[in-house]
Amino acid sequence: MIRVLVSEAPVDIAAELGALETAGGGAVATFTGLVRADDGVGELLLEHYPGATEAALEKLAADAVARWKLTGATIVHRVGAMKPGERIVFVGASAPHRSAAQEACAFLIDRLKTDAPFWKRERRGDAMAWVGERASDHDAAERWNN
Amino acid sequence: MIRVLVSEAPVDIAAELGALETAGGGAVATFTGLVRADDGVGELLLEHYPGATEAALEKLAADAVARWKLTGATIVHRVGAMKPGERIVFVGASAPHRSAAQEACAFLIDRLKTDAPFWKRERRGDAMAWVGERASDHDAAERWNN
Amino acid sequence: MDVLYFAWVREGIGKGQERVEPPAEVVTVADLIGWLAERPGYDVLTDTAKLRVAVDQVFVPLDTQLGAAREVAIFPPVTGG
Amino acid sequence: MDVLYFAWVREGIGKGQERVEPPAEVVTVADLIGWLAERPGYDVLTDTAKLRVAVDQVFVPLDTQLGAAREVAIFPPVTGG
Repeated sequence: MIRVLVSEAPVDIAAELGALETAGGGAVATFTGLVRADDGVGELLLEHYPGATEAALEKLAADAVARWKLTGATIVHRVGAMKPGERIVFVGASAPHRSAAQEACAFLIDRLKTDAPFWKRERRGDAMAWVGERASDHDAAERWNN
Repeated sequence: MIRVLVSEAPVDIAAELGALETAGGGAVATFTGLVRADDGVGELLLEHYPGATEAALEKLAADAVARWKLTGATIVHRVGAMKPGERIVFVGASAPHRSAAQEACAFLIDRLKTDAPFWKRERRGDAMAWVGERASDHDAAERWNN
Repeated sequence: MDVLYFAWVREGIGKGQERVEPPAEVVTVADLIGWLAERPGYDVLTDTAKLRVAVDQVFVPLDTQLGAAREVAIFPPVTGG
Repeated sequence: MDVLYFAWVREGIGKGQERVEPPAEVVTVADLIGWLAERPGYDVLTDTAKLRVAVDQVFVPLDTQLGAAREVAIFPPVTGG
């Protein structure tokens, strides 16, 4: 099972987990990224490149399924305006054994951060600022280049 | 937040995830282990050592919180009789950054498998058999000994 | 050829998309950016070290040849997840 | 001292718990297991390589001294998760 969704709607995490659990295999690993509530951000706005985003995420999920022989891979990314505490991204992988599910899950989120065309903007009070890229994200993504 | 639960009741994964998401930090990693539906097991029975089990899991969660500076750690383990597809175990970690949450989550499940007094028995048709230990589980747990 | 702009590139130029007909000497993506940057109001394209591109929805280096590209997107480094 | 049995150790002995008063020469956990294994119906304790123990709910090696232990649990390798 490969599931990719880019949407303005909140992530339905129970439904996404349920789909991974019934995809087969006894191990499900997930990662959820939330708008941090503790650093003064009042609102997060996410812009993306329609069409190209979905294609990039589908390639990413297919790469993970092939590399770790997953039974399921899910990537759900929210776009538009979000409040602190809300989910930005959910990725998950299911497999017969836990190491495959966990490694694939880490791969999905690491690569998503460098390979998919999303841009974050933060509102703090009246000020809006585009978020800059982080070198550590590139390092994390690089480690999957065998 | 540290949450440990050993129970015969099914794991309420939405509630457990919700607690981790509100524990603070923007990153939540989880692992769920399910009774595999594909290897002929009709029922899984889980025995444990009441009192000692909870103490072992609480120590494990506290170790993870201290080592990765987590905002939350959750371990929920089911005991008693389970059917294929049902959740056996759920572990989760929340932290400000994803690598801490993901590493802590892997630590929790790896160590749980060697440090907590649970015993699995499988029913296949009319035959009941205790599950044997796996060397790979010991290797996985060892890697966290610095 | 359609050119798409995202994030602060879009904000700087003041539009998200336009159709352009670059001259024959525009061979690579970098040439295209340089040609666009000469226009009034396109200062945001001057510092190419801060820019990333996709040709027909695939991320590519700036020295990639345009060939028969139909859609070129110009944007800052991505920051999703 | 209370002795607890789990999994196939419990099944083999036919009970989950009993109170015992070992003699003075029983100093370590291994001594205790050897002393118990001499009883009829306790064959499951013969092969100590297959056994694990906890003293007062803490996992310990078999050569651990019993000291003032109040609760000793004997069981197979754990298989949770």
